[in-house]
Amino acid sequence: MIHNIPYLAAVALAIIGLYAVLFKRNLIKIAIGISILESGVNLFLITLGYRENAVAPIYTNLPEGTSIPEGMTLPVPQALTLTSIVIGVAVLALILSFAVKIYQHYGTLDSREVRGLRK
Amino acid sequence: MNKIAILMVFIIFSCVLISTILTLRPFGEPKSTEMDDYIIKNAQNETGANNAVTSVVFDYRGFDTLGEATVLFTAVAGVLLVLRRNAHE
Amino acid sequence: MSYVLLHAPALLIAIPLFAAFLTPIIDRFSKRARNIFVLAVLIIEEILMIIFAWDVFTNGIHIYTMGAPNPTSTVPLQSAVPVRIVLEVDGMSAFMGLISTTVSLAAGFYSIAFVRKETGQGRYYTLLLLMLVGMLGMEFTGDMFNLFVFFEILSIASAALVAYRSYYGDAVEGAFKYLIISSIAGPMVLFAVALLYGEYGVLNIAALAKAMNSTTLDMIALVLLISAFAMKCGAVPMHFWVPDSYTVAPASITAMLVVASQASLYALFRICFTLYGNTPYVATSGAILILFGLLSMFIGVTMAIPQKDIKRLMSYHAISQTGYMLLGVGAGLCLLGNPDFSTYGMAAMEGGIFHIFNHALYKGLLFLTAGAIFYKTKTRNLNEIRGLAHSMKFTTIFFLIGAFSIAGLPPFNGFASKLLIYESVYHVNPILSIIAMLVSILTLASFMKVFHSAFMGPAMKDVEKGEVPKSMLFGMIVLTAGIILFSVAPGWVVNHIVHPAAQSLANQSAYIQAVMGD
Amino acid sequence: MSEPSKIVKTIASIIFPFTMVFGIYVILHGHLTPGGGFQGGAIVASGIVLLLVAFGSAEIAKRVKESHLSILESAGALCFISLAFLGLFKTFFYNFLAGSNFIFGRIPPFGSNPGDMNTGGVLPLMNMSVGLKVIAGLSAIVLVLSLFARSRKQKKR
Repeated sequence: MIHNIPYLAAVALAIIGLYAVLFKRNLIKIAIGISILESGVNLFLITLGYRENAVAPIYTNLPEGTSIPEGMTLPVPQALTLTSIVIGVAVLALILSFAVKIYQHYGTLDSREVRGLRK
Repeated sequence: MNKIAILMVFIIFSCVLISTILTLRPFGEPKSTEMDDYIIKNAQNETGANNAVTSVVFDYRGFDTLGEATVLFTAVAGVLLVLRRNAHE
Repeated sequence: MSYVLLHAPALLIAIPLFAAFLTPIIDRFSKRARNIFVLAVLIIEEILMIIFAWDVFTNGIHIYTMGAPNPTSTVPLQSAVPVRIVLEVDGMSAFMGLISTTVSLAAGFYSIAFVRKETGQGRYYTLLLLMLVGMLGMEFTGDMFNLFVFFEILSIASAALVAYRSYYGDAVEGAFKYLIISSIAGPMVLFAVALLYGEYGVLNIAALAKAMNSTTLDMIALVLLISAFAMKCGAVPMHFWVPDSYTVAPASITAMLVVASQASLYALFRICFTLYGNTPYVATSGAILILFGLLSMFIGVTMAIPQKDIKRLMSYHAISQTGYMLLGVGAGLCLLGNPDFSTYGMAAMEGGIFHIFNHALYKGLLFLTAGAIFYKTKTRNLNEIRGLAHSMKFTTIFFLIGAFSIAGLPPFNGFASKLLIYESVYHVNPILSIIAMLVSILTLASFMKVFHSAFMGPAMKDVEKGEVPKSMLFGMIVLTAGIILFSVAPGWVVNHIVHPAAQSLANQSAYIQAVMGD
Repeated sequence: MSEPSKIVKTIASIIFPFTMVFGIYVILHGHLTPGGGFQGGAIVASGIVLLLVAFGSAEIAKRVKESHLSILESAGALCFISLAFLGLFKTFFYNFLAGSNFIFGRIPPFGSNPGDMNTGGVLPLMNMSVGLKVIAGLSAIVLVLSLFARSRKQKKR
């Protein structure tokens, strides 16, 4: 069980994020929830790429005696995580700009009071 | 009623996510690493870069990075569109 | 020509992307040049797509490996699995690409007049092109993570465009809902991709499908993928965002959103048929799709009947029509590998897949006519609109064609695809077929109500006479021409376009073989 | 909101050049050391955000227009996709500079080496264009959001 703690952390983050998205009423808190959900998934992705006692897959000044490729962590999950982090930033920026605009129109960030669609 | 449905969805998804970590392989011991090993071994002579991660980002999976740059471009265009100043009001 | 065809999968995605990056710069110099540029790009896309799709339908799967010395060398010499991103265009992908480019072309023409008075048009056209990029990327890619990236491009571009008229509060609200749904679906897809990567160490769909050995983790990934994509295509338990965001978007964007939902539908089918094609979950996921389909059909149409807002009504019908596609293709999925498949399973899939194209055409057309009504009357409330047939003759005709087609009246293309679904689904369970017919009748009733209240009666007083501008009419003509073409020769279309698509979706081994060899 | 104090402004203007240099270093050495276009671009953009916080968005908006940033971003994206198009004589995204002995065209010796700037083929060029794009894009987002919040506050008054 102890060896699965990094996965546990990632999944816990994802569940916390999901909770915030589903149950919080404040639009900014929903945005925070989505950000946490994404961090959880990103953490999960990067933990999949770790090899025990391995170094980063970079040849510049590589420590002597590193076995190639067993002594290096997997490069692909790191690239994927970079991509998904940037996507997360983009989504977050757009959500926040929507929230700002909604606040301008309705004067509130409470999703129960934002009901222009259900007149 | 609605709240109970949301709670059910939340509980189901939490259970699904937790059940993954119980069945997943141990941390730090990847199962099949053929693609990554190929990249580590060949990144230097195929792309000429010392950093295998950069060679994945811009060469082996360069199309993903183009997509990622596009996502950022889209978000900037979206933010500037939504918050444009002289949208007639 | 063969050079272009060889590189067509990459070019079809890269050309609109390049154009999207260039549009803000052209916009600074001349608005007119920008419009011409965008339309030219959309027309080039359409022509290239038709040529390319024809090649795919006749010659089979196209493979394109990004960045390899040779487009067809998917697997490097010292490796047993694909390392680079592979675009894989089979009949189904080409079919969906044809839909996306056609509707984008119509929406592009329509937009010229429709958004003429708004600000921020440069970014509007940029995002329109980016939506096309996202759809084509989702449809052509053969890589799970790449699918996720294009899925996010599509979601972000659509959400920003739904909020285009940001001076209305409800537009931003609908866009917010849409974006929240996509940003829950996105991490779910990513989590599933991560699970698959952790299990098999590859991201290519064909390589994953070959290595798939049906563990618990695969099942969890399947559950996450199905729920995420069903959420994004507007199937019923997760449909609540559809009416909200379809209603508030500009009409041309709503037509695009219909196709965007269908891109998610394509991803759903691709995952069920190709990625999980030889696992024991096939029949179960087929049953789930049928269930989603039935619920969507029935709840969509019952919610549509009491609506007063014309676009809201049409969006509920969009949910209901999505149900037909899920029903048809789900029935095919249920029977996959069965001896019955070749008799009526294939017919069910052809019906479902044909319905995708028909739905894109007539629902797009209906949303564009709703936009034309809004353009003239400045309202979407059916109680206030009346007597438009007096001044808007062409729009009336287009609306009638769309309404007859969606209701499945005999000469129109909607009938052809619905008949295929009725006949074949009847063999699975007669009740399915009866419900499908009932929904069709309710749809007809609902649209007759709309026609009667919006186009009949005395003319409205405070509405200027005359038809909508030419570019809007031309956008509608593009879609009407498609409907008429499909209505005149449904047999030819089914044999030459729909059948190759259904065949390639059902044929998992050919998809795997194209990438992995032997 | 009151004006930030002189200490904040002074420290920000001292730190800003260092942030820029560090960010540009991360961008340029993306193919040799950890980092790359996105990471370096984010560092430089955070430097710009620091200025925005210290001097206020109105002061910055006088010097940098969001439309200029938008053009800069388009230019970065166009450079990136053009580099991908240039490989089209073989395939889209083909690394045509690697091993050509032209600029950035050298191949490093296999295994551990001290690192050579002149390697990596199109990778350093792509890093630079993506870096440009990310700097412009992130700054534009923050600038527009802060300007919008500011204009709202003035309207209320």
